[in-house]
Order: sequence, then C-alpha cells, then structure tokens
Amino acid sequence: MFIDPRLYAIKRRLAVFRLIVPIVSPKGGVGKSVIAAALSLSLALKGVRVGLLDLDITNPCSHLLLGIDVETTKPIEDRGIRPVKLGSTELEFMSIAFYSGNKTLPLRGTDIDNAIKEVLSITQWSASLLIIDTPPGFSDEVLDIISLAPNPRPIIVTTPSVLSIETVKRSLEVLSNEGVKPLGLIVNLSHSVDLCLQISQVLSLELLACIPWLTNLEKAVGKPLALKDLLEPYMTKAIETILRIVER
Amino acid sequence: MFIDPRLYAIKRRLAVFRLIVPIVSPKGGVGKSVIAAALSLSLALKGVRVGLLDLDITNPCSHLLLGIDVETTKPIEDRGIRPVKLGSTELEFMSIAFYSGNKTLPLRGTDIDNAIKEVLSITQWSASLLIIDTPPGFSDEVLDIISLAPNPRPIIVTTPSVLSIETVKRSLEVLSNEGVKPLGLIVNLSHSVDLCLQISQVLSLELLACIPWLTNLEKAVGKPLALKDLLEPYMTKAIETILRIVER
Amino acid sequence: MHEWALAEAITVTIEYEARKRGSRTIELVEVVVGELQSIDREVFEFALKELIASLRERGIDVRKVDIEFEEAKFKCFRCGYQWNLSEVGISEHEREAIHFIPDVAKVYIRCPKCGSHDFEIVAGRGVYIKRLEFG
Amino acid sequence: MHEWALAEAITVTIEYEARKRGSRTIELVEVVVGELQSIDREVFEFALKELIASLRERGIDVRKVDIEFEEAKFKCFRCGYQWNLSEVGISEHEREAIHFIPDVAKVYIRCPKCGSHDFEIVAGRGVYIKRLEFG
Ligand SMILES: Nc1ncnc2c1ncn2[C@@H]1O[C@H](COP(=O)(O)OP(=O)(O)O)[C@@H](O)[C@H]1O
Ligand SMILES: Nc1ncnc2c1ncn2[C@@H]1O[C@H](COP(=O)(O)OP(=O)(O)O)[C@@H](O)[C@H]1O
Ligand SMILES: [Mg+2]
Ligand SMILES: [Mg+2]
Ligand SMILES: [Mg+2]
Ligand SMILES: [Mg+2]
Ligand code: NI
Ligand code: NI
Ligand SMILES: [Zn+2]
Ligand SMILES: [Zn+2]
Repeated sequence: MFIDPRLYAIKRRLAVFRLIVPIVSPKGGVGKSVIAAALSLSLALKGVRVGLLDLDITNPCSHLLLGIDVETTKPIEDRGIRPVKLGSTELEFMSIAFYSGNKTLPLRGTDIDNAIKEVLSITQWSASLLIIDTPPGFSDEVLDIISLAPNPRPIIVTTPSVLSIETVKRSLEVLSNEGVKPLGLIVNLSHSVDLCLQISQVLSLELLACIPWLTNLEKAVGKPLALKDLLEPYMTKAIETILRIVER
Repeated sequence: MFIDPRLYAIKRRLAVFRLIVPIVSPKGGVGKSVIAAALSLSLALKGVRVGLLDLDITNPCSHLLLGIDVETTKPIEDRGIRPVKLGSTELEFMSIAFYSGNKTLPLRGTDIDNAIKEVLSITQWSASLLIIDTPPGFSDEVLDIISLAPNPRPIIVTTPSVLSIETVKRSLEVLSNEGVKPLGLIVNLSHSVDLCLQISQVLSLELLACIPWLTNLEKAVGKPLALKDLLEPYMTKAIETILRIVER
Repeated sequence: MHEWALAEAITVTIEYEARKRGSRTIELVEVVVGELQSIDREVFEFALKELIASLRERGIDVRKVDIEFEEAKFKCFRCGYQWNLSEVGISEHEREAIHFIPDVAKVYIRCPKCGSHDFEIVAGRGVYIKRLEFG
Repeated sequence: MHEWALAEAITVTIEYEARKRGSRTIELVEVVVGELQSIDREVFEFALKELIASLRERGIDVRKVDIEFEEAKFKCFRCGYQWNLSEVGISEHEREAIHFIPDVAKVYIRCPKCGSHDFEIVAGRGVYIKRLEFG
C-alpha cells in the first residue's frame, strides 16, 4: 500500500482560494512570467489578497522579476511554510528558488511532480486568489496544476507570431479535454489592438489584455512597482475580470 | 531483471555522428528552434550531411519552421525509420510530430524520456552531424541528450535580456558538472555586436553568432530557404566552427 | 517546525479515508518518514498525537500509529553507482533546504563517482502511509 | 518493418553484455513485447533468428529465445480508472503512429471514464529483456 498524504493536504490547502489562475502557454518567452508578476501586484495593490506561485521548477525566474534575493529572504516555518510577503504589499510569494539557492534545478519530470506536490502541501497561504507562473510546454507542471487545483481558470498568453498562435491553438484542445475552461487570452508584444482582437477570435478566447512591446521593461526587471506601472494600463480588462470573480 | 535494449541500440545509432550539437537555453523564446533550423540548412547546403532532430517533445515546432506537413510527409519504415529528407537538400529531419499528427503532446517527464529513447533507438540516420532542437528548462530532454549522446557539444542561445543571461549563467554550472563542454554561444535579438561580445565574455563562452531582430523572419516561417538566407549572414563563425570539426 | 504540516497531511488523509469508508475506528496507521525530510522525531510524534486527539473529538478513533524511518538512497542515472547520505555529506544549510523540498537534493548532491546531478532518489525521500487498517 | 530495428536492439544488447562478461554462450533470452508496439510476430521472430545467426558467426551462441507478449494496460492519473486497449478502440492510422512511439498513445487515447489524457501506461508499452542467462 502506498498512500500519498500530500494529495489530501493539497486539497485542503487549495480550498482556501476563490480563484486559481495559472498563466500558461506552450511557447516560452511570450511573457508569462512578466505578466504573472505584474498582474499579481496590480491586484494586490487593489486590495485583493493575492498569492503568486512560481511553478517553473527547473528554471524559476519570478523572484528575479520581483527583485527578491532568495539567499537572504526566506519563507517562515510555522506549521508548514508561510510564503514571503513582498515589501509593503500583501502579495504572498512562493518559489522553489528559496530552497535551490537561485540555481538551475536539473530535475526530471518525476522530481518536478514531487517538488510541486511538496510545495503545495506545506505552503500555508492566506490569500484568496492564486496566480501561478508556469513553464512552457505541456508536461508535469501544467498537468499537475490542472489536476490538483479545484477548477483552475488559466489565462492563455500568446504573441502575434504564427508559431505561438499555432501551438496555442493545438494546446487548447487538450485543455478542453481535461475539462479546463480558460479565463481568457492575453496577447503580448503586439503593436495593434485590432490584431489582438483577431487573434482572440481565431482562438475563440475572450481578450483580457493586449500588451505592446515596452521599451522600458528591461529596466524594470527586479523593480516590481515599475513593472506593474508599465503593464497595468494594458491589463484593465484582465484585472476587472478577476476582481469580479474574486469579490463575488 | 529489466534490461532496456534501447540504450544499447542508441549507443550504436549515435556512433555514426562525428558531432552532436544540441541547441539549448533555459529560457524559451530566445530563438533555439529558428537557429537550429537555419543552421542545419546552411550546413546541409554546404555539403555537410546533416540531421535535425526536434526534441521539444510536448510542443514540437521545427516542422512548422521547415514547412513540412507532418500529415502527408512521413519517415519511411525500413529496418527502423529513415528520417524525412527536406526537399532537394540532403537535410534529414526527424520529429515526434510525424506521429502525433501536429497535436500538443500532454506527456509527463517519464513519457518524454521514453519517447526520446524510442526515437533515438529506431531512427537510422545517414548524416555525420546531428543538430538537436531542445525545449527550454533543464529536464528530461536535456538530461537525456547529454547522457545518451557521446560527447555532445551544445550551442547555448541567449538574448541580451537580463533574465536570459542570468538563467544561462546558472545553467552553465550544471552542464560543466555533467562534463559537457559547450561549443559556444549565439546571442539572438541583439542590435549590437559589442553587446554580444560583452555577453560572451560574461559567460566565458566563444561567440559563434550575433543575430539582430529580423523584420522579415515572421514571413519566413514555413519557408526554409528564406529562413536560412535571413540568418546565414550572421552565422558564419558558427558554420565555420562546425565545418572545421566535421571535416577534420 | 513544518513537522506539523506533515503530521496534518497524515491526519487529513486518515479522516478522509475513514469518512469515505464510513468507518470510525482505525486500528493501525503505518507512516514512513524519509531521511531527507530531516524530521525532529519528537516534534513529529507530538504533533501527530495532538492532531489524532482532535480527530477523536470529531469521532474518528486511531488506535495505533507506527512510524518507520527510511534511510536515503541514491542511484546515478549516468553511471549506475549507488550511495547514501553519509557518503556525500551536506552542509547544515543544504540539509535545511532539502528538508522542505527533498527534490532540491539534486542541486546540492552529485554522484560521488561521476559527478552527475542526474540521479534517482531510490528511498528516503518523503512521508507516506504504508498501511491503513480499519477496525 | 521496424521489427528489424527492435530485434537488432535485442541482439546488440546480448552481444554487449556477453562481451562484458567474457561469455560466449547465452542459454536463455526472455524478451517481452508490449501490445502498443503492434509487432508482426512472424517478422519479429524471423528478424531475431537472422540476427542471432549472424551473432553466432561472430562467436556468440544464443541457445534459446522466449518471446512473451504483454497486453497494454492504462491507469488514469486523474480518476484512477484502469482499462485496456480493447475498451477504447483506436483507428488503424492511430495504431500505426503508436507502434513507432508508444507514448503518442497519450494524444489519441483518453480515459474512458473522465476523458483525461493524463494516464499511466502500466503495461504493454515497449520491448525489453526480462531475463538473460549466461552459460
Ligand atoms: N511587453 C513586453 N515588452 C518588452 N519586453 C517584454 C515584454 N514582455 C516580455 N518581455 C521580455 O521578454 C522576455 C520573456 O518574458 P518572460 O515573461 O520571461 O516569458 P515566459 O515566462 O513566457 O518565458 C523577457 O526578457 C522579458 O523581459
Ligand atoms: N532574430 C529574430 N528576429 C525576429 N524574430 C525572431 C528572431 N529569432 C526568433 N524570432 C521569433 O521569436 C520567436 C521564438 O523563436 P523560437 O525559435 O521559437 O524560440 P525557442 O525555440 O527558443 O523557444 C518566434 O516567433 C520566432 O519567429
Ligand atoms: Mg516564465
Ligand atoms: Mg518540463
Ligand atoms: Mg523551440
Ligand atoms: Mg519538459
Ligand atoms: Ni521543518
Ligand atoms: Ni513497424
Ligand atoms: Zn554517477
Ligand atoms: Zn480518468
């Protein structure tokens, strides 16, 4: 007999959330991590109790965007672990990087699966909204989150590039087969709102944001408020949609 | 007892190559697939017998870049499988997409590991150089190829973005611990050769190419010769370096 | 002190399984604790006792709990070598990180023979229930 | 006809292991072939026989080969349901794709109970050697 108590603990720990939003795309480099960080901060500063979880297990980056030094800042151990609070905000942040010392984690899928189950079963969130940064591809990270979270509502991210749109399209079929209903679409690195609308029609997803190429974004890496200020003007629809669900 | 005959077959099948070059980066969207495709074609047209293998198992894209319709074109079955030859060139191409019908493959790490071992053990290459497109992250795909291939010499790809450079830096440590010696670095999406040189110094890797943002690249997706023509002028050093090893 | 979270996972599991079966008595629970979790045995036993007492208040009676400790064992995917924790030695700081998420062991530990990070944690990884006997 | 590649993998393995042990006689090889490989048994046996004959010319004598077929079994990671291939039914075209790379089954097959692609191939996936007895 082998019973994994983590699966039962996870059910209980994730039940505190009113909404769980994985930020997903099959292609890398489309802006998932940037969007997850900025969106979490925008909502936290609007008074929502937000948790941000970095599930890019082998190559976690969210702490770099948020400017959190994982060597000096650590989650507190208290009947489990309490996520790190970001500066003056109420944003709760959790990442495997706190335990890998900002190194690459050369983990196979089974280890990734284990690490995710371990993190989810011991983290004590007090937030009501969980935003999850995921790696590209469609492997253990995405499969775990859609099977462990109750009613996950992913935000799909794409750029206007053919490669990105084509691969998003084919991944939507799998999500649908898994019974997952996306919250909507964010088109990043697009110069035209018309183009964003066209893409959202092709993919049959509600357009939640259309974000242009932002010259100053590179300078905002590690400065969470600057990052938020840069992206927020383009994400009002995404923010409103989430607020409506969380405050219901 | 459980003996996996694929491991022995793989050793034999990969022994035909004089050089195996995985194109790797921990971040997605930096241009690995575009570079793998263009570099393979450039070398094939210079008379090198090149194989291109897409190991981005859950989200294969190389066939989209090469304009290969995986529904109508299939590898031939002949005491194993013979990779598809690209048009008039001698480029041999192999991808799991031939068998997944251009769908997203929702595979866990153990399945990815199995799929890779299966592909490598039944594919009959006649090339002498193998270029491998890999997914981002540092999981089964990269771990498998560095442990199954004899003396793999990866080309590391980065953009000038902090996130990319930082994560490449930390992944080089793992590669070195695994006894893997990179062939060099390609900096993509960079407007300045000076910047590329600086980055290559920071990472202590030889600069093999410095590729700017190419306006027409999007139009070249699916047109392999156009793709090659666009990138080739920036990749002379990479091409020469490989030619020197393969023709030795 | 994340012993409490681990103990809680056990009792949540017991409660769920008991209610699913409509059973109010659990004769025996056998728990295995892997070495990588670096658990303080006393704290873990105390937490488990307290949580089982509160289970009893909610009508579920656990008669006996056995805790078994399992030594960590590793096997290299690259060269096949097998070893245990004492052979490699890790710092206090590394042990602390690993005790939260055992899989980060792959960052700090390398095969003593070939240096690879690509190994299997054969035993001693985590906490699981080996046996659950209903009354 | 990739039966030949699969058979070749077996004989390459035998040769390598025999030379490693300095042994020239293999009393018994037990090979397991998974249902997902959709192997033509006759072709596979013929290929194996031919390749073993050529092994003999290189000084390695294989006395007996047993081939065991293993039915495919699947178990859903999401709902726990278990099933076999006959319960789902796949097209000829899908069977063809799966026979090259059994893992693409996850694209074409879904759990008959909950519809998920996220399942385990418990048995019948590939070809492996279950037993190798040296003389
Ligand atoms: N709207 C934008 N404008 C300019 N740069 C961007 C924008 N969105 C993302 N980037 C940059 O693109 C790269 C990839 O973004 P990231 O969020 O890491 O993508 P992903 O998480 O999908 O891999 C990063 O270097 C980031 O700084
Ligand atoms: N030099 C370049 N100029 C313009 N676009 C590029 C360039 N390199 C890559 N791209 C585009 O960037 C995206 C990511 O490239 P891709 O090769 O798929 O990255 P990866 O394989 O690393 O994820 C694609 O849409 C591609 O067309
Ligand atoms: Mg990311
Ligand atoms: Mg992965
Ligand atoms: Mg790619
Ligand atoms: Mg992966
Ligand atoms: Ni602890
Ligand atoms: Ni065949
Ligand atoms: Zn080793
Ligand atoms: Zn199911």
